[in-house]
Amino acid sequence: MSSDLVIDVRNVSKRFGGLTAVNNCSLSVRRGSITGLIGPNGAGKSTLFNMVAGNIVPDGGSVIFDGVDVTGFKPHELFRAGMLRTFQIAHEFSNMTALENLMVVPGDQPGEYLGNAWFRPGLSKSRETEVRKKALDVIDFLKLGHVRNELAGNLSGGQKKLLELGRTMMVDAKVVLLDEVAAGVNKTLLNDLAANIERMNRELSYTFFVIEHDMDLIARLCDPVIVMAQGEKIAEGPMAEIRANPAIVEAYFGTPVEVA
Amino acid sequence: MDELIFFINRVLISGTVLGSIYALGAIGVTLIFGILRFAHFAHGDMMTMGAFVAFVLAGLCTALGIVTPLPTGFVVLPVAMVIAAFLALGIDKGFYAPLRKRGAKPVTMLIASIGVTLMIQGLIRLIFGSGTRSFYDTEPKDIFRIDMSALGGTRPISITEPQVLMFVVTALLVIALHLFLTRSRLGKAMRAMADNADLAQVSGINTALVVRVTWVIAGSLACVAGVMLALDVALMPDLAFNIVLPIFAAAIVGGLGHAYGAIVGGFLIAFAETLAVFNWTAVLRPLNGILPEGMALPANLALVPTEYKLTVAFVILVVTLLVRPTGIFKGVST
Amino acid sequence: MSAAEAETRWLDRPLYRGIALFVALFFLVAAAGVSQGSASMLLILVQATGFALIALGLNIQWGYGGLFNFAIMGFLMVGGAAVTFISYPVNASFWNSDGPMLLGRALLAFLIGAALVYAARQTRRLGLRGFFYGLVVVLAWFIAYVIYRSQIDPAAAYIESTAGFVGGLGLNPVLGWLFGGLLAAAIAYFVGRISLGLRTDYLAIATIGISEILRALIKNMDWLTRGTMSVSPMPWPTPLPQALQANGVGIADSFVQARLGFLALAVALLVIIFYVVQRAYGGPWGRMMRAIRDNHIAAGSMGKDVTGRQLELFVLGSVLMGIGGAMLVSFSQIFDPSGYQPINHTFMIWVMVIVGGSGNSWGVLLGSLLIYVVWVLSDPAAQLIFVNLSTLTQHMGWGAIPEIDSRALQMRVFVLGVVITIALRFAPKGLIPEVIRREG
Amino acid sequence: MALIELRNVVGGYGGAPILNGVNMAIEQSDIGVIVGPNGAGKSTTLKAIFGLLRVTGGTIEFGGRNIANSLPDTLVPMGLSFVPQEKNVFTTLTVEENLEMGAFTRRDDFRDTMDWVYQMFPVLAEKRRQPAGELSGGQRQMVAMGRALMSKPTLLMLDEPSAGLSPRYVIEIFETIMRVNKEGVGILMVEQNARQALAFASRGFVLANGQNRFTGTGAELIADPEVAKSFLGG
Amino acid sequence: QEVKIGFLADVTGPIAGFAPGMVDAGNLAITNVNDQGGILDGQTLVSVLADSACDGGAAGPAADRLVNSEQVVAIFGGYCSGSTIAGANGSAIPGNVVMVSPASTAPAVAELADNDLVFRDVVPDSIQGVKAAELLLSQGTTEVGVTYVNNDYGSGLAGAFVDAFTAGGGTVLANVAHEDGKADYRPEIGQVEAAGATTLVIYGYENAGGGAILNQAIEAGSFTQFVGGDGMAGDALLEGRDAASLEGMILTQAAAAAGPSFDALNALTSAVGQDANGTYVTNSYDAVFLLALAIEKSGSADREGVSAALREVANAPGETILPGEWSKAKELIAAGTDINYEGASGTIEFDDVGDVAGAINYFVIEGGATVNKGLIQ
Ligand SMILES: Nc1ncnc2c1ncn2[C@@H]1O[C@H](COP(=O)(O)OP(=O)(O)OP(=O)(O)O)[C@@H](O)[C@H]1O
Ligand SMILES: Nc1ncnc2c1ncn2[C@@H]1O[C@H](COP(=O)(O)OP(=O)(O)OP(=O)(O)O)[C@@H](O)[C@H]1O
Ligand SMILES: [Mg+2]
Ligand SMILES: [Mg+2]
Repeated sequence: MSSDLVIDVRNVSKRFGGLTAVNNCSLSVRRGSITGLIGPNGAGKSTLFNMVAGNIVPDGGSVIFDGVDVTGFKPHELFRAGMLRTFQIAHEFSNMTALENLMVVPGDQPGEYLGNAWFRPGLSKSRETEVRKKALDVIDFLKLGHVRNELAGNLSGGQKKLLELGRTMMVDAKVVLLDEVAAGVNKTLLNDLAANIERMNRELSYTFFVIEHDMDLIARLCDPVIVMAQGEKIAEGPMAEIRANPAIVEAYFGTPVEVA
Repeated sequence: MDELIFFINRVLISGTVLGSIYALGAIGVTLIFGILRFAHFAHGDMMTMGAFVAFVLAGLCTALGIVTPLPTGFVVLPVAMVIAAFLALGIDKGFYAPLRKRGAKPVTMLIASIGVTLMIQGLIRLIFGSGTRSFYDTEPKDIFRIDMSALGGTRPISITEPQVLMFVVTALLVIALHLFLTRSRLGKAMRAMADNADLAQVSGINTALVVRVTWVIAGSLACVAGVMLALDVALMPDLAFNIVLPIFAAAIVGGLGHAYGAIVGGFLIAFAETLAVFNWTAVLRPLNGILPEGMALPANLALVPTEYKLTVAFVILVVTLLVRPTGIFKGVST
Repeated sequence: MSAAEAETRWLDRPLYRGIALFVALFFLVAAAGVSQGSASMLLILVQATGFALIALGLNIQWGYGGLFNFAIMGFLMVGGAAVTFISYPVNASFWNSDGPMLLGRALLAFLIGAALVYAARQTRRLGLRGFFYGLVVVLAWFIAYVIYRSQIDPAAAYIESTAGFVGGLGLNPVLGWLFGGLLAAAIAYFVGRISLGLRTDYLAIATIGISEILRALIKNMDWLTRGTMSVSPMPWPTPLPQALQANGVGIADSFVQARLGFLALAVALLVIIFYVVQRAYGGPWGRMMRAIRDNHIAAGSMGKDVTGRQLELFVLGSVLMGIGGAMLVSFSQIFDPSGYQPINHTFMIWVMVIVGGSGNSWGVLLGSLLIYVVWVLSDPAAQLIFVNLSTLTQHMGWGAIPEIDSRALQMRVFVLGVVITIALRFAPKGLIPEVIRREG
Repeated sequence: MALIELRNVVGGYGGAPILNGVNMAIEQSDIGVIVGPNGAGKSTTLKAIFGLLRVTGGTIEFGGRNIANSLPDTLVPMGLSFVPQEKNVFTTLTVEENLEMGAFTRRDDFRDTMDWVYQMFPVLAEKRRQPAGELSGGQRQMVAMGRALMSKPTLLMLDEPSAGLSPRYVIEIFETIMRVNKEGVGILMVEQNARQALAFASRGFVLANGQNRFTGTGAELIADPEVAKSFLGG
Repeated sequence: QEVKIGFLADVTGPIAGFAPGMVDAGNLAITNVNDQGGILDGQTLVSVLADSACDGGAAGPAADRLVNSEQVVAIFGGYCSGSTIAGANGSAIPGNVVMVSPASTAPAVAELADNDLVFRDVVPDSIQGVKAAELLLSQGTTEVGVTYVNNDYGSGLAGAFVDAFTAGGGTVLANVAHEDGKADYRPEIGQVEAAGATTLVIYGYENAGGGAILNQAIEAGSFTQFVGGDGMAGDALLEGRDAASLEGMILTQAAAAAGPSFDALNALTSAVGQDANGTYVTNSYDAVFLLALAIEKSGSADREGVSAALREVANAPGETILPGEWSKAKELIAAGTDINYEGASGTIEFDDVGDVAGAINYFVIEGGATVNKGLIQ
């Protein structure tokens, strides 16, 4: 309806065996926003992402993307429609180099079709040059230059996360879903990343939907923030408002660490 | 009544015999897969090898003039199992361990096990020739015919001695294995390693020991399966190689890595094979009395011709996998 | 760095290693040629070329796509049946009988059945769900099966009793090869649609099942394939030795010339296919396929149509298997469904690919030639080794090994097994492993 | 004498070395925290200690013995324990079986150790018969730590124990670590939640390019502006 | 100086179980020849073995090695029909080499465009099946169940039997195929039982599926009468089986598996510990001995002329030669006398396409022994 909402999740549910991971959950993401999604471990955040991005088909309810009901769409169809996601547990292409991991991302590469590969090599080649240049830029930005020829499977945990993030920079997407990209990433580098996310949001008008346990990052980037618990949305609002909610603080934030 | 007896003889007993064989083979396959993460193609030939070991031992016994109440091939089974376990350990040390050390992929291990299969087959034929042999050359096979006339049947239920032994042995082994895996420290370590080998190593579990135990169990189980099969049918060099595909099917239908899955899968495949070609007319014949004239049952009401027997097992397999992509018990995968 | 280390480094470079191994293979083949004569060597080469085609097909599926296809034997049989149908001489007694008409009716029944199943599946659109949907579909399958059987069984019986089997079309065998590829593609498409969702080992056993089903069908559809009775002689696309002899060529030369002709055709086909495949794999297409192989979930989320692409690979690979299977049947001039065994026609191809180096076409080429040559040479080799062994045991006073001639031959598989395990032990990733593309 | 001492450790995965001379020393009373940029070699350092990769140079002394290149099944009985970052529980085994696996190398009666672990993590006692795969992220982390403690280690190594945990669990985990430390177990851990971790660390190590860049107490490192800017995100 | 005969043998693969006996029988014939003065001018006759694996694809290289590398004068084999056909088409026919198959029973072998090069001394399936049907009908059996091994041998034999049996007024209650090498044949037996048959006709191999079926059928206890073809015959049939349960079993086999020829061979095989009753052992011996005679007759170790000579030494008229009578035959040939080899597997008279007609004997198991009942009339 309102073209204001780029993602509109309506009453989706997902059960795994006896466990209800997402329970009749509705939430939406405004176009152009950086929306945060927080909640305790096992709240169903990643499961929700999986349903939005087409990796899991919901048991019930629907997902509207950009005004179209995309429930049951395949991930690659959603990618083509402009949705891009990262994975909480890095899903790198482990037997390909870091550089190739990025080069493979852009859609519509003519060389990916046999007909072009055989009969129109020129077309493939010129596009290939562009893609490589872009990938090299991203690699440098992520400070992975020295490992660009290393197999992605051999990268460190954090480097894989960076690669995961790098993919989002390889294409122009309407919406980017980030699932805990900060976990395991060095804080100094994270500052640069956050700045880049803000820039992409501002200058390229990307919409971001961010799952994160790093409250500093959420506070810095996101407005609004949605809180999930036990498969349901329990609150939504600016970070300050969320922090002011004692129930959420108790259940989610706990109390600060006392130095022994 | 005769119809029921026929059903028992032809479906229940036959399916159980075949199911026991498949299950015994599939447990070994599934254990090796769970812990070493590769499809051990040579398992069938390890079964055959075990049977030949028992055959040699039985021959020795006969030569020494030892007479046993049970079939000699069965009596020597414990010794044969020990020997088979050592052979399995040797095969691992010679062929799989070096590959494992170099981090070979599962498919490489699979292909290596094909190499091992070929070698075992060659050696068995070199030593024993390619003809058929029988454990019952010197003693007759006991056949029990349970008279059913008391219940109004004209035919007996018939079952042979090795079949009875097979049921007993299968049941005992399954229980023993269950207790071992759930109660003993080493059994739990085996499950832990099947679950997460890296973490098992980090926990200080002696992974080499676990691997050895796996081979010992798999090798001796293969020996039991081979001997039981040979007692029931006959002993030949391609004894188990011919049924290695259904055995794998059983392990997979059950869900790789699950001992109980292997048992369920074994019986499922066996009964599928048996029932698919079962001629239903045999049990439905009494209906001929009720059915109107001209609507007599056709002479053959089997689902498919016997040429397609194995096909049915595989159709069941494919359909099961389409419904449950990692088998009935949610198996592991490489 | 010691000299030994430098040497291993040098050999570890895929290019040098590949060249060295191909040179070694060349010498092996040349040695075979010297010892066996050029006619035999050419025969071995033709068959090896056929196997190379098939192995390339598997490499596309496994090496590029990570698809655990164990249905190779099925596709080879399909190719063989196809070339039989296309190139075997026309069987007039079939075409002049009622057979074609009966078959037409069976085809109609098949189409009706297919329509029925299709319709049943559409009930989902009408809102039918769960148990009842399942019931309707199963029922439709059952009725379709009965309808089809009711037509095909009498047709088959009629054809078998009047004409034997349908015979062929008498066309050029090369057309038959292409038809073999096409038919394999069609079957692969359906097989792939059904089963590609399964994970590795589960896919493997499912495809084994499918290939056994294909074998059972082809072996028992006597009206179409003559079943266990086998069909021969299949014509060659190039002149047979007999034809050359009729033109005055001597017997020995006729073998060499005829086989050279066939070899030229086969190698030409192999070169074209090899080039075409390499070209696609070297570019973005190959990169995409490797990405899907490495992590299909991520690839899907990166916009790659995983199922579609896997199906593409599966079909493409199967085409090569169909062509290769057809070529081998043409060459040996006989289609004998009983001759197909999983160990020789599925697992052996796997051995070729894995020993050669999956993912690397050159490696697979090497592997298939090597394994095939070893397999053929294992016959005399096993006899040489074990007959001598028997003589030795005799001299040692242990007596000869009984039935030594046959038992020595049984050791062929042993020789092959030793070669496989040794090769893997020293090159677990294959003789010429896949090259990691480091660039920029 | 230090509980564990790394001197100029060099090692890698077969190619170029990843560690180019790492030095660190931990007492039994210490909580040591390793921080640094991604790919610096932090995880590699822990793996090197635990014998999971080849050490080609330097020494690793534990309890006075050089343990470089010893395998885990010899290190665990010596008192070393390791919690990897991911996949650190046996998902198909019950909680109790997970703990038993931690005690695999022990021949003595380990029931009191198990009680001690249950005391420390009361939730686990409740879920002792449940497969570990059904637990939430935080609970799994506790199982993992409990498993590692079952061998009664003198040194517990943890790789990013707080990664992916919600803030509440981060606090819980850190508190647990402190508690464990008070029971007399030396701690060496890698953390990207660096500020929080360094806050209670008695030893801090900043690693970059496989070498030590800074070493000090946790408080010293936090206070160092250079460290804060380059490694702790300002 | 050596004269080579190629053995195109399916030593590996599906018939590995009985191929060795056939190879040994062939080698026995060669030994007999060499022991009695050798071939031609005292040259040694040698065999060259090649494995055709019962697969057309594998038979190609094997046959070619014999024809083009080893330069054999003639070929004994192949055993499986597929191997024979592939070997003939690929190498033997273009190479002008005579082949004598001891076991390929498929009709397709007769249809080869073979320049009169491909022979077989095994009776085609059709005759044996028809004779067996006539025998059973004449004994008053009108209802039978049949199971056959699903290959060219089994299906050909069963097909001929069923056609003849039905044509003669009998009823085939069940006709069930079986595959060799299975662990369990009870379902197949069950199908026959279910149809109500008490006579079971088994067309398979004793040392493969056929034997297993026989065992399990005995265990089932619902058959009163067994019938088998030549694949079931042999001493092994009674070994390890309770003879009482086989009492009355009928076996058919090409004549003369008795009489002077068979006795002559039996004496030869017993001397070296072989079994003359093994599957196709007689045919194999005959084939090799005939080839040797033909080479001797043609007068040179040349491929040309072997085919014509083969007919002359095999077919009547002529002085009778029994298995093993090499020196006698050699003298007669040298003297220019026409000879006629009487095979242990039967009277070998090659017809136009190189087949033998052959009469069929039958045997009955009586009191724990196989009793020859002579020709089926
Ligand atoms: N594939 C699956 N099979 C079974 N259970 C699952 C599966 N995926 C998730 N779950 C369960 O569903 C629940 C929600 O999981 P989810 O990953 O969505 O949580 P989350 O909110 O992302 O938590 P975290 O912050 O720890 O990542 C958890 O209890 C989890 O164990
Ligand atoms: N198995 C491996 N093979 C080859 N190189 C590896 C392997 N594992 C890690 N590396 C390399 O070693 C370097 C250090 O990795 P390590 O995992 O120790 O980093 P880290 O400091 O733990 O980083 P992070 O904070 O991202 O986890 C990285 O550059 C990585 O590419
Ligand atoms: Mg999550
Ligand atoms: Mg790390």
